[in-house]
Amino acid sequence: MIPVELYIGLAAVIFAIGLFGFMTQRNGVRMLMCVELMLNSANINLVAFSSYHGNLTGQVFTLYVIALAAAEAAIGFAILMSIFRMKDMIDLDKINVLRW
Amino acid sequence: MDLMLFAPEITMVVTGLAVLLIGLFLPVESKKVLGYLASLGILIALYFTVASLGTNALAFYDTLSVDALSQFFKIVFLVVTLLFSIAAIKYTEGSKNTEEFYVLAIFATIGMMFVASANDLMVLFVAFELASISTYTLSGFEKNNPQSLEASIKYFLIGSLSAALMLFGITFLYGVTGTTSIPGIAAGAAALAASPIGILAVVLLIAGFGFKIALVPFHMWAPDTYQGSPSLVSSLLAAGSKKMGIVAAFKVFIVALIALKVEWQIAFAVLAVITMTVGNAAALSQTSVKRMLAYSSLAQAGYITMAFVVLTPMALGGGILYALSHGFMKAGAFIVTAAVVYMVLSENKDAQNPDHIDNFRGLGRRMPVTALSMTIFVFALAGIPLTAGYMSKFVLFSSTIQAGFAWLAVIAILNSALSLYYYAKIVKYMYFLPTEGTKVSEPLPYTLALVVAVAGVLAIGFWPEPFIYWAMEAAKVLLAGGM
Amino acid sequence: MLLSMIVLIPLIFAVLTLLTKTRAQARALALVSSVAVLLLTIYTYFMFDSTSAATQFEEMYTWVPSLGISYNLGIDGISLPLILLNAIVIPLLILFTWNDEKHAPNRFYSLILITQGAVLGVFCALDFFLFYVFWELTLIPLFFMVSMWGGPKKHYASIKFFIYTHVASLVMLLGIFGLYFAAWNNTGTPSLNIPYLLSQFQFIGSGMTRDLIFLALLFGFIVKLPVFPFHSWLPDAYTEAPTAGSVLFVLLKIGGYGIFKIMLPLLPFTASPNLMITIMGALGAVSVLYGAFLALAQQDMKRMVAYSSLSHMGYVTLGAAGLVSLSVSGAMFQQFSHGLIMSIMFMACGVINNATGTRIMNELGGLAQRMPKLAVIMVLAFMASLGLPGLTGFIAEFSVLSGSFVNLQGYVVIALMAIVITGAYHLWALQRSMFGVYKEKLGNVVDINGYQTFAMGLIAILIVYFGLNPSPVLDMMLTNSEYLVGLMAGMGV
Amino acid sequence: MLNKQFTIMQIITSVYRFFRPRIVGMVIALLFLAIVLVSVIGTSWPAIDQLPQNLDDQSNIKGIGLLIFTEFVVPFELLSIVLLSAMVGAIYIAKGEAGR
Amino acid sequence: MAIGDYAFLIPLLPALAFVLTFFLGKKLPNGGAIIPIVAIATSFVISLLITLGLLQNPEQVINQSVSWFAMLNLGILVDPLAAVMLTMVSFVSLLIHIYSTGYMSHDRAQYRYFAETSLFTASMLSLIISDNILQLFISWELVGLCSYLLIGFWYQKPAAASAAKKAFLTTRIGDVMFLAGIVVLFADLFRLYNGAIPDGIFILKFDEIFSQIPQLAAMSTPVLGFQVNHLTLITLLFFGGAVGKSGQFPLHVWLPDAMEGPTTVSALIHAATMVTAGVYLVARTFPMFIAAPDSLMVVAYLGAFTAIFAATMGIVMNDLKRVLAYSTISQLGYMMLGLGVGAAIGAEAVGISIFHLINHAFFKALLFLCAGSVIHAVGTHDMRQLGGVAKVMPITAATMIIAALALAGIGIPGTSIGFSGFISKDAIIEAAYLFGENGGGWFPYVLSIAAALLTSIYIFRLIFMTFFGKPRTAYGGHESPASMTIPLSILALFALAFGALTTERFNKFVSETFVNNFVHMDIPGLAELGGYHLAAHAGHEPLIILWLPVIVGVAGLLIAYLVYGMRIVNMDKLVSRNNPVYKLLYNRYYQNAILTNFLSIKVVYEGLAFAGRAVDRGFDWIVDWIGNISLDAGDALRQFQTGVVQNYAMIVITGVSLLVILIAVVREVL
Repeated sequence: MIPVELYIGLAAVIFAIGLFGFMTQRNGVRMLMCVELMLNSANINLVAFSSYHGNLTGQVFTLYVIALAAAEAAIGFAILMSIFRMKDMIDLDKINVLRW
Repeated sequence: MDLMLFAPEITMVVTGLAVLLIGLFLPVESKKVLGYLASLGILIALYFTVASLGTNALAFYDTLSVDALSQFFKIVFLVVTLLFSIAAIKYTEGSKNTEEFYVLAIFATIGMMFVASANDLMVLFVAFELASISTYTLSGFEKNNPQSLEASIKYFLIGSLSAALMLFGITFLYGVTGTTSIPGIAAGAAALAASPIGILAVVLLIAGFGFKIALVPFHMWAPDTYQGSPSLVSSLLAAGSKKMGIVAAFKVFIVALIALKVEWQIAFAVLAVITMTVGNAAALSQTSVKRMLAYSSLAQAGYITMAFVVLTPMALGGGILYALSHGFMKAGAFIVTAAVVYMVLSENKDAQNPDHIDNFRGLGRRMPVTALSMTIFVFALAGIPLTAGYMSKFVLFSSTIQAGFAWLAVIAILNSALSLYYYAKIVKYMYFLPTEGTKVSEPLPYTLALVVAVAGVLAIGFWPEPFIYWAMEAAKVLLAGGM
Repeated sequence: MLLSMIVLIPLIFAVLTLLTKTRAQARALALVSSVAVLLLTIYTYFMFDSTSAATQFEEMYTWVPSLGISYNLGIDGISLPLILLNAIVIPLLILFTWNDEKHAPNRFYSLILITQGAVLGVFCALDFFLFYVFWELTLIPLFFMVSMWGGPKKHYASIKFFIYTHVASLVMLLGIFGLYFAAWNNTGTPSLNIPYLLSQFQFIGSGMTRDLIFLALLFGFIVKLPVFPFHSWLPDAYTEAPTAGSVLFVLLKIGGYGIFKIMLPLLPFTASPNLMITIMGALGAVSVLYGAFLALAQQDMKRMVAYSSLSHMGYVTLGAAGLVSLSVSGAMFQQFSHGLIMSIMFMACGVINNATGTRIMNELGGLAQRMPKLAVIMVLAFMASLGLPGLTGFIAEFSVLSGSFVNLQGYVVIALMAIVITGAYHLWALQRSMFGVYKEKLGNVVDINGYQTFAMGLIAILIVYFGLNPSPVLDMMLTNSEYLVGLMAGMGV
Repeated sequence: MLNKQFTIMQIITSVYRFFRPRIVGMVIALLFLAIVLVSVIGTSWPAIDQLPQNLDDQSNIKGIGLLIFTEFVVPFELLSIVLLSAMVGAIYIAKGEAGR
Repeated sequence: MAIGDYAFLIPLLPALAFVLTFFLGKKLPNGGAIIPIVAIATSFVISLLITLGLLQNPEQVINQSVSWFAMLNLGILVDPLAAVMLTMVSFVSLLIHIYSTGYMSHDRAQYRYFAETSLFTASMLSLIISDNILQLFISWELVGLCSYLLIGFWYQKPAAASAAKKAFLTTRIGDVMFLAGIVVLFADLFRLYNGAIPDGIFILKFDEIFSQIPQLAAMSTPVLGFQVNHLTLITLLFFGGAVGKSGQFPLHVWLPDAMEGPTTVSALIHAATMVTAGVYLVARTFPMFIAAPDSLMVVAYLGAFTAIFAATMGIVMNDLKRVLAYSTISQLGYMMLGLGVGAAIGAEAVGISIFHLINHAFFKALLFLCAGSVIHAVGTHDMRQLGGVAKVMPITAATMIIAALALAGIGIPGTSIGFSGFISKDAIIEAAYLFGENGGGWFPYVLSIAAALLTSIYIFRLIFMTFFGKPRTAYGGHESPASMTIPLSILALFALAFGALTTERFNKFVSETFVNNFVHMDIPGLAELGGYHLAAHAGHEPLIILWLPVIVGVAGLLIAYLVYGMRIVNMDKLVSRNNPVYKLLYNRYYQNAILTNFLSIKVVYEGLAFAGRAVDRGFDWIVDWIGNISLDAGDALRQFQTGVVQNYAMIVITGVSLLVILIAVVREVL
């Protein structure tokens, strides 16, 4: 069987990619995608562990996380839409009125 | 299983749905009713919660627990929401979207309440997200105000990131112990303690909770969001959802991960010191009152975090009491800024930065009740005696000394002294600096909310005995499971 | 109930005063309150047994049993004279300001009353919680007082005072916590009762802990006192405060009270009592000299008086460290005497400032010709302040010096050197402001009005009276200091 | 040869151009990845020594369904509120009534 | 002895008079002068009766004490020493008050003058009558206060205000030493009782102190490497106080400046009474001095030095009152010398010294009052503008000449014939000879003879320049009113005859002070403790020794006559700024420059006080710096908050990473 470490490693790499994107992308939508990436890397973890432990808790959790991610995405896109309506762009590094 | 155990939650859900549905059919001018309705519902829920203090039960396949801890924090959340909801009667006056405002706040509160009751990480995570997702929208509620939207998107993005981090951490806990139940994890935590993944999991969870608590360095969103959001939402965030992070952290670390005590104590010690220092130092020269309060709220979070380091019943009791006090004080302070913002905007619709400290000039003359309440809140935050803030600091700091962490107490106390500077600055502006403004009639809902908050602050300050008792009971719940 | 009334009447009347609309109502209410307190205090004084060092008129109600907090009031020979001082001067202060044209008179008098209540509360409190509550409560009205009616640098001065002394209070609070928990750990029951905790101090195991607790408490007290080198807040706060505020500062005798009430009973049980005595004695003696030199260097009369206050306060710590009943009671008496003397001095500075628009001494001159009544009272006050025998200041200084010399020769020599300097700046100030040729550019100044004459004159008479016959207050101080010194003797210190 | 080298240079250059503003993010993401991987490798994970008992019925739908409606019913119910909340919120924010 | 029961009234009556005059005097004629006059007259009568009583029965010392506070008391003690002083002070004071009704009649603030002088009289009487050192000190300070107030009586004059301050401060240096002496004494006595003082024992009472002298003499402490005997320390500190009050070198500088006050004040305070308080203090505590090694030597040497030092300056002064002021300093030096020679003659020293004190009070008060009379009439102090005043003011001139003869000490040795100054000063000089003979050194004797010569010169210089010759400026003038001349005449009578009439009786009477029912001191025994060798009784001096003072006195008279009366020498050459000796003397040895301008202003004020201010700024700066650094740190921290959400994410992730590393590291370390 494939050792669980490989799944976790995969998840970690995906998570790191998500992080990298999150930290470097300017576009709000891309950042949202990166968030999805991170959440899904966690899902990989959950499913892998679920399988290795032989209980289904992780899979249930995964389902919930998917639903939550959807809800989150909906909110995120809504906010981005509002911003876009107001500023005609969604480059988040230019939205920095609030600082210091 | 006794459903009455969840009477508060059920009441809240019913209230939320009722507000949503009734709101659809009401004309704009009579939407005020929703505020009364919501406040009534919250009050009933509060009654149920208080009435159920002292019960101890597990429910729903042991995924929820009702005990002193959960009930105490539910009281905190409900009180804050109550203040919020009373004040919001004025804020939403004439708005078409009153029902959204209320329902989101009520849902957020439901999320917080479930976090307080959670006995399973899955419940905890979902409830956490419920509270977050509801407040993301709330914080961007003034959708034509760029600041509000900016606050919202920052809050949302960092919130999502933190959720991901937290979830990542939870997966490791699940991976090692094979369960998401808090007692189950506690049982299997020995394996965690033995492996480096335990540290990672702890830190990821701290990051996740620390986002809500606004611990440095996971606090970056907080000043921006508190400043940009509508003041009332800031009050909910600072006073309510921050406590959700605290109670979640209490449960996860002290109950589930007591085996990794050393690891998270180190982390919390460092974070507490950094947080209170950064919070106070950065607050010193702020000119936006909301931002100042945000930083002050950081500092307060730092004090509460000391409870994790000290970890004696009294310290935890102090931390829990502090959570309640802070709820009153911070909610009150933000409601004051809401009232000031209202005042400024009603004079000049296009005013920039309505919460600028210059707008507090002469507030003592312009809005005497508001100014007096603010004085009490900031003095309470600074820890002047006979206020809730002092009482909580008294218990918390003194227990820190008792446990031998004198250095921590010294840092906290020096910080507390430092904070007096900016608190005093607000008072100075309100009472000593001249203004051209004239006396303004203070909106009744704000005043009512302020009076309730002041009453709470003074009640804890003057008659802390029952509060201390229940805070201690709550602390015992935590330690009974773990130690 | 007597003490509760003494403490609560000013606080209740403060609220009532705040609600008044006119200056006449405000001052009348304030006067009623302060006179009521005075009458109650006088009654208390005559009911008081000055031959006993025990706590009298004790009141006790539990408050927060889980933390051992109770509402516990009581007085002894250390606190009663200070209560008396406060009760006497406040009504006179209100009379003194009777015709002042200050804005927001309701707040002004309300703040005076709050300060009075808080200070009296500190003197009466027998519970550390209550003690600290009142202790902190003194800060707020004074902060407001300075910021609202202060001089040109009022914001700087008020914030500095507020934060500086607040830090000290917090350090003191740390000490209280230490004491509280050490006793709690030893006996298993929490209590914040002051006498109880003082008696438990000796059972704390670690000498290091005892020393740290002692130093933390001491720091809180000597900053409030204040004593060199923790006095930086004093000149600014005293100088920038309005006259009434300065007088309230002067009546803020809580730092010295803490030293007698709390420090001295703990002193013999510290791990290194001699070190503590050295610290207190040295700080006291240096303060005396340092304050005197600084006062000599001042141009602003009020600032000079402020530094002279620092100099006088040095005697308090020096006398306390002297550990002879005469020196300890002398130090207590110094607090009493200093309160009376400095009240007049600050009132005089206020009058001069109002009349001439300046306090810079070189710009004044010959005021005695235009203000003969003020001149007489001022000369008396200055003489009392420089320690002229027959007035209260001398009794205190002589007792402190001669008593302390038994144990602390070197420090007394330092303090003695200051006496000449003390004389110099007082007389020089008098010469520059009151005597000499009247400077016409000061305009047409008028002498003090009837209320002011009464207020200042009565205090002046008290200075003479207690200077000739100190026994009415000194006897109870002696009783208590003998008791305190007895504690030391028991420990062989 | 020359052409090929040029291409490599081009690639390297374009990679550098891409990453230059992202170097900090890269470093941080890699640091995080390294930490996760080190932690994962240093941990002894549960190893499965046998395959699932019931090879015929690999379906977990039933199990998940059971769990959702028994043990994890509370999160499920909460999720309904989350979705409702997200719906309300997203619609409110995205609705363009006031416009610009 | 019924009259003794009223002794407490002696200081109390003038004190009451002070209160009454101060508050009511403004409304009464003559500034209410009648009140203090009656009060002081009563005090004088009581004092006189008590003195007479004591003369009958020296054992019956009056002593009444009440507890004051702690182990201290207030009380009265009238023994022979106190009795004669009381009588003298109340008498002189009475006369001067009467004289003042005339002298001050034009002053608006008369009531203040009379209030202050009666307060002064009360304090002075209280000083004398004290039965404990603390009360003495209190009165001591109070007389200082009155002196301050009276010198600054014309406070509108900057010079007066300044002189008042200077007088107070200079004497205060001495007072601090006195206070230090009391403090040391108290501490020593306290230790002797081991801190447990029985009820009813008043620790600072004279009999208590005296009874502990042997124990005190046994105590010593190393100070700066020297083993200092406590008794010596205490007595020298006391003497320091006396130096300040009695204008001994180097604290005499205030006395000439004190002449800025009204002349009557100078007569009362700065000639007859207050300045002698120092002498009285040493006399009062004489048993301690004589038991203290070296103390009396210091007293004798300093007294002798002061006598000549002041006399040299007296010669060159042109101001009438300043000459008298220096003369006072010089005579006070004699009195101190008289006490100091107690090292050789024991308790008798008190007798001769106090005798001189009393005589000096009479003739010096007389000199001042005469000078006042002249000033009052002609309106100037400067002798260079006067001359021939005797013609317009015969009574004043006559009385003043009597006083001058008394001061110069003219008389016939070996008999009781002579002016009062002769009788007492001669005795002191003789004692100084004995002092030298008994190993005390000849220095005091030589100086005292030289000073006698100078005394004679400067006083007759004054007489000749003022009263004889031709008027040098046109001054109006007239004889003073009776209220002034009558006191002059009475004082002149005393200056003429008091010494001669009482000499034998007086010395014996006063010397008995230390042997009676109050204290019974064994003076020779104490002298052993102090290491002094008492001489056998006086009277065996060579004839030349007896005659020498008179010879130099007459010589002085002749020189003054030749120089200033006959003008046979042109003084203009000598009296010029080019003559270094004259310059030195005229500038009073530059003491003003050294002590006031340099020491007080430059060193203490500009140096130390301003240095202190700089230090204080430093403390302030530290406090402010802590505040500013916090604000700056806050500002710096705020820079992290860039407002860009991606950066926030970076910080979060960095925080997570670092926290993991930190925990791992710390856990390894622990």
